[in-house]
Amino acid sequence: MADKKDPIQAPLTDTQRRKMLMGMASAPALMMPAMTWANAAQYPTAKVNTTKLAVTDTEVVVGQLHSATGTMAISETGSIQAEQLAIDQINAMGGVLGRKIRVIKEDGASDWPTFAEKSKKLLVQDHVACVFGCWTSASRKAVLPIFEKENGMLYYPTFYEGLEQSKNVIYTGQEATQQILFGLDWASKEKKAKTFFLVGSDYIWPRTSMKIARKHIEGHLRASSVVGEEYYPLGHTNFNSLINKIKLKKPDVIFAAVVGGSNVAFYKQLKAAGITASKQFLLTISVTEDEVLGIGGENIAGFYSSMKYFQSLDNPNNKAFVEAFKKAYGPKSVIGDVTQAGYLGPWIWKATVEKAGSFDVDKIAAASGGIELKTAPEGYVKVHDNHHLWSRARIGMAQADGQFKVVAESPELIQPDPFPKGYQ
Amino acid sequence: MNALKIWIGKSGLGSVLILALIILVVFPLTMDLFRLNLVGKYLTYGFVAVGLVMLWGYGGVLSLGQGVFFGLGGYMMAMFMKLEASDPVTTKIQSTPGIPDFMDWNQITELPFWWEPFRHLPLALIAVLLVPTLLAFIISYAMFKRRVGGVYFAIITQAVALIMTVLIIGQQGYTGGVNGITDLKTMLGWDTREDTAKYILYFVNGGLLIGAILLCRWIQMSKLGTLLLAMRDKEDRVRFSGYDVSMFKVFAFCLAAMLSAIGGAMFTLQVGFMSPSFVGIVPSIEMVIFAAVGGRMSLVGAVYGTLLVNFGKTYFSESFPDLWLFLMAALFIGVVLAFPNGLAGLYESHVKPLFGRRKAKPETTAAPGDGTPHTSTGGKPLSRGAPISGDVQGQSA
Amino acid sequence: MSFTDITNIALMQGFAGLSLFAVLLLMGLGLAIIFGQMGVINMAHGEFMTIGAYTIYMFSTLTETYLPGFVSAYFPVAIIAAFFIAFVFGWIVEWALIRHLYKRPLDTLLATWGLSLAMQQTFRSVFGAREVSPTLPDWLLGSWAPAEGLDIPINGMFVLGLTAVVTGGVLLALYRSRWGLRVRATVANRPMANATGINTKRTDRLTYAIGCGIAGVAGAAFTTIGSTGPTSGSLYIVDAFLVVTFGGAGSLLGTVASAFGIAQTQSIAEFFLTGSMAKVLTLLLIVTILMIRPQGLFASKIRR
Amino acid sequence: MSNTDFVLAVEDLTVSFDGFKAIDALTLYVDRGELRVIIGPNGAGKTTLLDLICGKTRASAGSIKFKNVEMTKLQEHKIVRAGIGRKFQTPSIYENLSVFKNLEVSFPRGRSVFGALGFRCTDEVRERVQSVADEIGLGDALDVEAGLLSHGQKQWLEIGMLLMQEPELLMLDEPIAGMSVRERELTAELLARICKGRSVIVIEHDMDFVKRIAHKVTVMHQGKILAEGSMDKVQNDPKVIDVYLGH
Repeated sequence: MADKKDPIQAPLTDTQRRKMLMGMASAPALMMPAMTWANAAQYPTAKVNTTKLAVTDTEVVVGQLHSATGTMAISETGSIQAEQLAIDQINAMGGVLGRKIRVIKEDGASDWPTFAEKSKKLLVQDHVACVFGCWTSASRKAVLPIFEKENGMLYYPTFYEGLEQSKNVIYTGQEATQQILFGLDWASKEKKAKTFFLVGSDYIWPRTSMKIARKHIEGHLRASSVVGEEYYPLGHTNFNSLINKIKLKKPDVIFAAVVGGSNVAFYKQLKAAGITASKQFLLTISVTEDEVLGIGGENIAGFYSSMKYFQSLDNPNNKAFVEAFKKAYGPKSVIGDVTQAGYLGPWIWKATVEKAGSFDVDKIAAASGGIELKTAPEGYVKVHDNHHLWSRARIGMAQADGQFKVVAESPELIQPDPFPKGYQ
Repeated sequence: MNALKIWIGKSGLGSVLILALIILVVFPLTMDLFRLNLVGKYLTYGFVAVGLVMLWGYGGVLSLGQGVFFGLGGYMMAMFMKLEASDPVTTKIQSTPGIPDFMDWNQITELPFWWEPFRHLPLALIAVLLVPTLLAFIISYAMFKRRVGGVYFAIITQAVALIMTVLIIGQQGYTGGVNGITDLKTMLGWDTREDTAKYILYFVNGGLLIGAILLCRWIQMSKLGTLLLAMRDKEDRVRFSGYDVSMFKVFAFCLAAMLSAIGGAMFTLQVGFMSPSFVGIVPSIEMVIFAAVGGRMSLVGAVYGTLLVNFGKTYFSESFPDLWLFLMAALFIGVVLAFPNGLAGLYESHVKPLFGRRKAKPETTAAPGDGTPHTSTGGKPLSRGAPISGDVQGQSA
Repeated sequence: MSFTDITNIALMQGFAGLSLFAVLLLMGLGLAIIFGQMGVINMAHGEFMTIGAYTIYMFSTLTETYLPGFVSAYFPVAIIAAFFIAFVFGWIVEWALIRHLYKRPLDTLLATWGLSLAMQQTFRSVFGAREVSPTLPDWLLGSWAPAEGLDIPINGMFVLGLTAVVTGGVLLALYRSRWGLRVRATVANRPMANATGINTKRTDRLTYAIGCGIAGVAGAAFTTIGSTGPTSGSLYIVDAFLVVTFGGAGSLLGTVASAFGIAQTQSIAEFFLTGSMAKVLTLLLIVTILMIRPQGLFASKIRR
Repeated sequence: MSNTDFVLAVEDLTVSFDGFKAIDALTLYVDRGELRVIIGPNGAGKTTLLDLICGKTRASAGSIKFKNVEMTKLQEHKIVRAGIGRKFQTPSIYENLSVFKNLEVSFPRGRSVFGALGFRCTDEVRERVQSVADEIGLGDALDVEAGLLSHGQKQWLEIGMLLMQEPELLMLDEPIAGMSVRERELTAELLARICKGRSVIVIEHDMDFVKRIAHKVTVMHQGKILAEGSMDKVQNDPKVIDVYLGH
């Protein structure tokens, strides 16, 4: 299984592959300076694995479950690459508790029942120690009962709607309040925005996000109001009517959570309708560097995005990460917020396993709270007892070259609050 | 005893018996629970495929919206189980305890009235059977009375599937939206996620499927079956023999819908969630492919086809992750181009002659074609027109 | 909210309806030719559109790399190229696949569905799983603002113009060219057309290829308003089928009328309702009308 | 028009296809027990007339009364059940079914969906099938697959299928097309037998055959009736000679 060609790496030539390994070789020193070289003998398999996981004296098997095909492959490719990079780097450093990580990749094919089937296969048949995977809320919802029933561990990389907390999931992306509130405050304070027009694709994440946004705008921002709230079916490609509605309302801010193929159509048509950054302030919570690839930098330049990570972040961790990523996947590859969150997953898992001294899911779940990662590309992160991450919020302004310029950053780490009081 | 033997031979029950043995004995003995559960899931699609044999193979009407009925059946079951899973104690964290979590997320504070009947299992089960059938009746009555058929019907059913998906996704406060209805646990307190429950559900599912095949077999052997076949080839003749052709098609469509709904309900029970991704166009077309691969004229073949395609999908996607779509594509195109009668057709034209023909005594009531070689030999368009292939074949072995 | 504002919005909304009309018509046109004239259900229509979109992407990349001075000029060339690439591909597909299935129209649906799966995976293997964004010439971006507060999208006007040209071309070809004559003769009576010396096989192949070519043009044009990715085509296929069915197969005029009707309904409904409800309303309306008039809007009455 | 004694009364019947009037204000009466032959050049509207009577095509105007009941608004199967049987121009039988099945399916019972489900082939049905099969000369061929019959036998089988329904009005569109001389004779005898107790409308081109069977002949031309009467009378009608027989 491990020697199976992974679809993402397939196009790599041998030279590229070698370069990639070189990139990894430089990682250990950077990533884990205080790392003690674990060796398997210190941690006998019988001790670190009491629940019949696929862990041997030399190897630990983990699963990776994303959509390599179907409509979601567009988004999930970055996560697949980042998780693989992290795992390769960890292996290059000697693995986890002296054991190399072997990955079993499964394709969720953008289909939630397939996600459920494959997750069950990974847990029940392959007995993987943990799974890195899922992207959409729907896929996570489909696999969650299975992870809880079979007692597996899922590292979920996407910023999401919250309202969920599970012993069996570590959420390495932001829950909704972490992503939304700072951006709205910033818009209100710095941009003097009073009227907000909320636009989203029609599913749980945008709807919950907009609900939180509306409560915050109406309840916490001074003299502000929501002048429009619109949802469009996933895959919708015609936004001219919506744009006219926006023009009718003349909001100070368009607050957008449009996703997938709709995203591209939305920004191209905004630009064509004369709504550009020079005339209109737009803040989105659904556009990362990955999406800009499809939208085209020229179509979104000047608009703002609220994320916790941008590729352009200026810190040593990130520089090393970007360098390694580009070495592995080509100089033109880009890294978005979710890609970085995906990269965190294996590292957090490794740190947790080492802290717990065991691969057992129960012990990992218990040990996760308080795990710190000083080497994260986004900066310092810490796992909260509720299995979400403390993280900063940042506002980036889109540039024509497809990158974001960070214009604001929350001064403190924001505490994750998946069930925010007063926002439900 | 001899009479029984003849009857079994005549009605093609031998092949049903073999299938029943495979499903109810061979699979459970040879597979671990995980694989068996997968088979159970695939067999729920088998209901759809069997329905399509009746509708498409026999009735000559192709529907690209069977997912609608599969989904509806599944949703009805899921609604019942979701309500049971949403008792006020387990949902006390919500702002309105006692309603399904997704309603709470969508600021709904009261259970919609049309959810109320789903608190009761008998009502839910009746709804599983009747609601999809009723919808099928309305759609098909309007269409067939106006003689919409063939390609048009197929495309209109596609539109229905699309509308249903958009409705379910758009009304997420009431339906769970894109996520579907998830995290289903119990039925009347019985934990459907337990291993024993999985075994029981598998056998119930398998038994129901065999029952469905027998029912369809019985219909095929009745005058109604003869008429369906007759209609497919000489619709006008049937009409001018005094039959209301449209009602026969409506019946076939409703039958297929009801079978699909049973499959959907069994899916929900075995898999533990229902999602709009079953309602749309893609799964509906895939289900047609199951029937096509198995042989559109063969009830048993349809089940084998379903199993084959799904095993293929699972195996290919695990073993050749970057090639599996090509392999599936090749399977579809290959079946259509080279084996229009699917597995059953292959069996009829290639395997069966090897055994020689044991010609039974001709009986006037028997299905036609008594022992004459079939026309189902590969890509000839003619073979599709010929209604006789697969297990319709009465007397030859 | 002044009177001018309302007039402007009304004008822009009117144009939104028109531009959706153009989009629907352009995506339906190729399908209408294939489905209406040949009875073949081409489920891979969306993927032929994607071919067009990727053609634009390739041209834009090549132009940027080798002829940076011509970035503003490559687009029309690329659209013509999109037609021919999709045309050639359609020609091959007809030869390899479709021609074996003329007597089994429902089977073409299954076969082309398989084809669309394979094509999507091919795009993914060749161009990557992520979406791409071709660099569009500046003259195609932005809006034309004849008055303050009135913005008419240039890409919308471009698609509208292109649709007019393509539709006109198809109508002209169908009713004024030898190919059109052959196609119409073949549709009317295949054996007879054969007997009069028309090579119906060749006509079919040409028709299918032209239909695919137009899909390529549509896909190319839609890079100005939508996304370019392996699965982009699947966003359009259902709408395209609805347009053609609703219009009545075999009638190009019907396709035009139905695209117009659907576009106006949807565009107006979207303005006054929420996006999802507008979609449901439009679809329900289509299905209801189809139930009353199953042969579509335009279909001639014949002795059955 | 008031009620009549005619079994079939067609009055002012008109149908147009995209402006072309295939049947133009046609009026026609058929008596009980009568064997009427309709002749006329190609495109005269003969088949369309039958289509209209049996409901296959809908009239634009006019009325068709069968036993004084209006038929123009009825659905096809209702018209059949009222007692009108129709044979098509090319033999329309179920090629893959046996002769027995072909006849059995035409037996007028179990015509509803659930009736068909519950239909049992009783001795009564068997007897009836046997007697009709004897009548059409296929009594020994019950187990033969219908597709294997000769062209003439197929024509007879279709007539037999109609007889199973015991219609009061039988409409036959070119029943002897493709038959040998011997078969024609047998068919003529068959027609003579079956028009006992029922009315028959036949469309035919073969004048010798028409002469032999017809009680009365109707000549159609361009959707209208040109002449009507006995064969002799019609044959000598100068209008008829002009458009049809003379050429």
